[in-house]
Amino acid sequence: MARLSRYFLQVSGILLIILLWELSTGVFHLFKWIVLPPPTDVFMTMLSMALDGSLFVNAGWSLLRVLLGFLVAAVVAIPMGVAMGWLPSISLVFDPVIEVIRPIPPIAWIGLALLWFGIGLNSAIFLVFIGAFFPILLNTIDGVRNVDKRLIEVAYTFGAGDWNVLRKVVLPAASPIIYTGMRVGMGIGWMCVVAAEMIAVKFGLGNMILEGSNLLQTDVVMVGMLTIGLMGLAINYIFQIAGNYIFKWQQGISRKVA
Amino acid sequence: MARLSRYFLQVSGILLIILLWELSTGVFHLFKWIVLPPPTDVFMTMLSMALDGSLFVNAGWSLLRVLLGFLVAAVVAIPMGVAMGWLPSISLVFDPVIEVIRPIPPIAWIGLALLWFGIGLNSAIFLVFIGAFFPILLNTIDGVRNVDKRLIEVAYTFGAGDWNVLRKVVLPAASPIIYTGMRVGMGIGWMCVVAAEMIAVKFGLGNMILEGSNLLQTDVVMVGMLTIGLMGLAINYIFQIAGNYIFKWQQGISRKVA
Amino acid sequence: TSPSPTVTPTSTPLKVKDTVNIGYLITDHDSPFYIAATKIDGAQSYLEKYGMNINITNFSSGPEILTQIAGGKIDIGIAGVPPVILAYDKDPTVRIVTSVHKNGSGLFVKKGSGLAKFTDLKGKKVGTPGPGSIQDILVRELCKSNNLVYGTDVDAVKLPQGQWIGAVDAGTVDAVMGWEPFVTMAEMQGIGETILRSEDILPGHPCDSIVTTKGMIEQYPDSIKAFLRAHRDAVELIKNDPQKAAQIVSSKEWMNNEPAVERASMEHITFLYKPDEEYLAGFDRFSKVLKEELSLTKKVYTRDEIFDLSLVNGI
Amino acid sequence: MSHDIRVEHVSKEYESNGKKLKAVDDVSLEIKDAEFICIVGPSGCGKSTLLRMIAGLEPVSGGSIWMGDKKITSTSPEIGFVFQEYTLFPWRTVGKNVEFGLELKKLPPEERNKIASRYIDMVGLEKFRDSYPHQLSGGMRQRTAIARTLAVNPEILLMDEPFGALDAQTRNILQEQLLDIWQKERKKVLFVTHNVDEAVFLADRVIVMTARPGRIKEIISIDIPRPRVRTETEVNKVRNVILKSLFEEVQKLSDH
Amino acid sequence: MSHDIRVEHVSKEYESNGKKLKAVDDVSLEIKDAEFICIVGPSGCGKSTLLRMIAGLEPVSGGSIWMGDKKITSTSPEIGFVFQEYTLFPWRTVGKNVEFGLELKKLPPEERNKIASRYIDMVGLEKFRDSYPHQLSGGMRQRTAIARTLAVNPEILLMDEPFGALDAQTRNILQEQLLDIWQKERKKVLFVTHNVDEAVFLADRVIVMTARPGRIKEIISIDIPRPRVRTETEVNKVRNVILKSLFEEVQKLSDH
Ligand SMILES: Nc1ncnc2c1ncn2[C@@H]1O[C@H](COP(=O)(O)OP(=O)(O)OP(=O)(O)O)[C@@H](O)[C@H]1O
Ligand SMILES: Nc1ncnc2c1ncn2[C@@H]1O[C@H](COP(=O)(O)OP(=O)(O)OP(=O)(O)O)[C@@H](O)[C@H]1O
Ligand SMILES: [Mg+2]
Ligand SMILES: [Mg+2]
Repeated sequence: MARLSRYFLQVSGILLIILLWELSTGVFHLFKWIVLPPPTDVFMTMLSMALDGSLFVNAGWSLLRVLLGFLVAAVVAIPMGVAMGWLPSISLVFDPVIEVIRPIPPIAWIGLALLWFGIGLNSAIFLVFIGAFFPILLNTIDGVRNVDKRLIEVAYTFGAGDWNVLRKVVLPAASPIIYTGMRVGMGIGWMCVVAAEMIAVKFGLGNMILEGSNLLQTDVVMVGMLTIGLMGLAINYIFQIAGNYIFKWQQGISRKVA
Repeated sequence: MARLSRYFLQVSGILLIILLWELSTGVFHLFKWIVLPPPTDVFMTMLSMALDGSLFVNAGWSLLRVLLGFLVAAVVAIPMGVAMGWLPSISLVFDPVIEVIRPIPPIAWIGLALLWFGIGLNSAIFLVFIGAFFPILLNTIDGVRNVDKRLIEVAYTFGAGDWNVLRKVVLPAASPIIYTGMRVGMGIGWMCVVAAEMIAVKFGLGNMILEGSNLLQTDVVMVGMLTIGLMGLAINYIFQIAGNYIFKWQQGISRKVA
Repeated sequence: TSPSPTVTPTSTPLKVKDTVNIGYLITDHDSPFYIAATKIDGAQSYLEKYGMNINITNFSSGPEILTQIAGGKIDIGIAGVPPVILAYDKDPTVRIVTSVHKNGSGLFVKKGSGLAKFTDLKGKKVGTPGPGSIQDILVRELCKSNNLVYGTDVDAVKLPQGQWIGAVDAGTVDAVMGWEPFVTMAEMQGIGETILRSEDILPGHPCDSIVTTKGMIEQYPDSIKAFLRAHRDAVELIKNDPQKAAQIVSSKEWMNNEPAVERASMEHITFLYKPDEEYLAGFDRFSKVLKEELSLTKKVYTRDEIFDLSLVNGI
Repeated sequence: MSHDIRVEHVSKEYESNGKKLKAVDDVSLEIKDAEFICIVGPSGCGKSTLLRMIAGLEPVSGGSIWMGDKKITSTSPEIGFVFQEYTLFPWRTVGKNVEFGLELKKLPPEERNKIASRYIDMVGLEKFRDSYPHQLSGGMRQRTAIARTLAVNPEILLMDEPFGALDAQTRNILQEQLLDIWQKERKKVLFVTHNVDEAVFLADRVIVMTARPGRIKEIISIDIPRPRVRTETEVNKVRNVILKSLFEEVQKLSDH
Repeated sequence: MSHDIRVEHVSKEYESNGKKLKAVDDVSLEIKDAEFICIVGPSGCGKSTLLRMIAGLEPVSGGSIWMGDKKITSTSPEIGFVFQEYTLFPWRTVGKNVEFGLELKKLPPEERNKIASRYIDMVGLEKFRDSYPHQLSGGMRQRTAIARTLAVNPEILLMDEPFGALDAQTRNILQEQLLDIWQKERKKVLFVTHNVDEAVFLADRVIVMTARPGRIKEIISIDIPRPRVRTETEVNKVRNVILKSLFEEVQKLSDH
């Protein structure tokens, strides 16, 4: 019984919103279709786009772009972050540069990205890269800097050299924080891919939203938004599950699952 | 001496980049002006835009929009977050709704924002709101849920009622985490205002970038980006300084300044 | 991708680019390109017929296309004349190789709003694609001829094309000066009412052109020629079989709307595969406006500087 | 005024994951005015649970607890609690922490100030009144917590291993200060500790509890006059009695 | 094999915020094979600093430290260190933690496995070999840390309050187990503690240090045969001697 009412509460919020939405559009026509189409229309459009495969093609392209950009970001940011966290002088050189570039929103890079990387995959990847890079970098620096000094000392007492300390202590100890940075970076990358796809790119969910909006198909716009939301949710969930598995030695994280 | 070399390292990164930039553009002309104008041109443009005041007008508009959107987000998100963190049943109802809406990037809302709020201030505010809302909400929930249970018990042993526990224990204890959420939210809001201003808004740094880009004035685009970066930096810095002052009772934060 | 035999036989090797990158906009101003790139009735497209292998990308504004042309990422683009002048100002390698059309814009208000002539818009908001666009210049011209002050009496607001109809409908702007087919669409959806067409404002004003760079012309003249030939054939088809043309343009691949809308919309667009004197005179006028009224360029550019009609004259 | 605390046949059962666990079983106990009672017992035997029930933080499963002729069913400022861990409000200075309970009683600021001063002086923290908890040592924090509890003038002080996290020297000093304060204020004290030396040094009576489920195994009265000297033979004798009793219980645990 | 540890006139000065602080002053000391030495002293007197210098974690400011005829200048697996806090690598299981030092010695996996097994058995954690540190109790963690250090077969074991964070019962059990292991392995042990009972229970010699700057105040030899009974009169006698000596030093601190 308590269980049932729990489930009921959990869906009630979503149901209520859908109901209000349907009432205000499909039933009472408070909004023009172009401003807010009824949920039934949106779901039908979603279904038909799923059936003819176009939804999956677009989602697939977005996913590909985000993964590539994310990969490049991780491959550049993690070694750089380790170096900056471990060696203060490197950090001194790069910190000011990073401090100035970091607050520039990825969206503001779109213009230059197009100029520098051209249209298509490369500039989308660059934008995802810009978005994902800083969270990964900063968390890596943070993780490396805040490794428990005592663990490092322990390794030294066993006669470990710097390289072994880095490899066997600093990296594993920092890994959960680096991973968190990657998760955040992935979220921002997902945001950037949408922005990138709104400009000069074929396929992709962002492009789908843009075209829907250019052609006044508000239902397509909402299907695009919903798909982006659900995929973002799924990606985050996968990261979480994987993180709980990889870092099962960490009490903190594994507790959060329960 | 050590001090001097420290300063030297700190500026060397930035100087190096500017030097490379100038060499590749102004001196060796490796890039077309339209792709990458030399830094001297960018600085001259910045100077002239500062002198004729247009830079400040644009920056002022962006700031106003971001502050208003941020304020609305904080005013809605904090009470909602406290309620959701404190009362599990409210949380059960809203959690699924939030989980679906949250991963939709603020940029994807632009189309609907324009339809719903029209051009101008309101839609920019809405976009900033969407961007700033979730970090504040989630941190508030988190902060309230993770208040040290023992502190709450202490208050009860002094005969405090629920209202006093909330007011005198839960809120102050959660405040640093809420504040962090506000800081993150401000950062994202700043990102969103740029996106909003790129569409259907007069004045503002985002608009400046877009118009620069429409008129093929790459120097103006870069001035816009630079200004956004510097202002973002300044806002974050102000938040940090203020936070260190407000939460000086917190060992963790005040340590980070040093 | 060997050149097709229909191309003039010659002993010197053809100067053709393997894949030509094309940038375009979502508007039926680009109809000739849509038609040239479509396999009509399952046959080869015109572009294929002339041996072109293309890679196409749609943009949301002319300046974006010009930026990419200057940056070398787009080889041939279709864009309005004013952005080309602005681009030439920064990068004098861009060239117009021929015209696409004249006219094709219009001013519409919400149906039943009671706004009937331009002077009714005093104190109102008008949406345009942004400063420096043809539509923006049209609004300026209207202000001048009606003794209104642009910006004060009439507030011009930048608005992306996807928002035009919705914004008029929702009342966020009172009118939109936009390009086709959105003017016609607004009308046919029962939302908008057209009060002025661009041919009534600046009769025969030039609009889109085909743009490339000096380098492209020198390196791959045969690719450009092939594109121009296909362009010419497409313009002919629009003239000879407007019904068929409207059908192609409204297909899912391009405008994705009703053929009837396109049929009506394209009536207001004068396509021409080679610029006439009216078009060129219009260019001179825009060039003057951009320098003297808007101060957006360093000087008034002449047609000889920006146009290179040698190729279109040679097909 | 008969405000004696009476614990009558109290028991406590927890349920976790469907399994029932008896934490406290049929404990009866009386604490008279100005009495200092220590509880020792093996880890997990229910000492904290018993204290929490007396404080009204946890409902009893059986039996009842009385203060005078009032049954205890919820927390109240009459019953002060000092926890093992540092439980100061980190955002409040020492002074504001001590005033916490007084604010809840809605005393006017001047009066709060006056009362707080008295107890801050008593625990010797005058100079640290405006310091935040993170600026204090562990011992100073526990002294503040004690002052905060005393400030509301409770009938009884429940202390759950209050010095458990301190080092030996600080611990000794605080034990002496606590006795000092207790002699001035004549409060009832119920004090849980793991440390037999501490119990012998402090208590009028030491209650030894059995391994779980916690029952009272033995009550040992200590009549040695205070101040007691830790190394004295008589003190050592009592200490050994308690240690032996406790050892039996710990043995039981490892036999399981 | 003369691998005795000799500490010769060692001193240590720290500089923080421009002020110099003498932490250790002219300490000389010799530790012979299979000797168990405890150090007690007031908080902040430099006990940890001394141990860290012997371990090579901290350079000396004056004097020198020798192992046999080799001067100690940096850390090495010859000198094992067990810290007070839990310093297991949380991402390694018990088994992998114990193998840590062996990996650094580049032993092949089978051999690592064999050696680790031996020490894991010795500290009685066979059943927990695949557990992660967060799944262990405090006592089990410290046993793992000891096994990890013993596995590399060091000449000497430096232990800085290894049982300080444990509760009294667990502490007693670990003390007995440590003595067991020590008797099997015949290592030199230098053991810092705050707890005089612990020192008396464990040590061949107890070194009492003065308040800062730490000097050696007194060295007390304990000839009581093991296993010692904590409540025995003779044990208590030694305990009282040390307590008194220590008390004088703590007094000095509070006089400051
Ligand atoms: N909230 C709870 N839910 C379930 N079991 C509990 C709860 N609180 C305590 N217990 C169990 O009740 C028993 C008694 O716990 P309690 O904390 O009172 O022991 P204790 O004597 O204070 O131990 P220690 O000396 O370690 O502090 C323990 O077995 C404990 O696991
Ligand atoms: N890295 C350091 N920099 C400056 N001063 C230090 C440093 N490490 C220790 N000290 C100081 O040296 C003195 C001795 O410290 P040490 O930790 O050796 O004392 P201890 O005897 O181990 O104390 P405890 O019993 O509290 O562990 C203290 O006053 C301490 O503040
Ligand atoms: Mg307890
Ligand atoms: Mg120490």
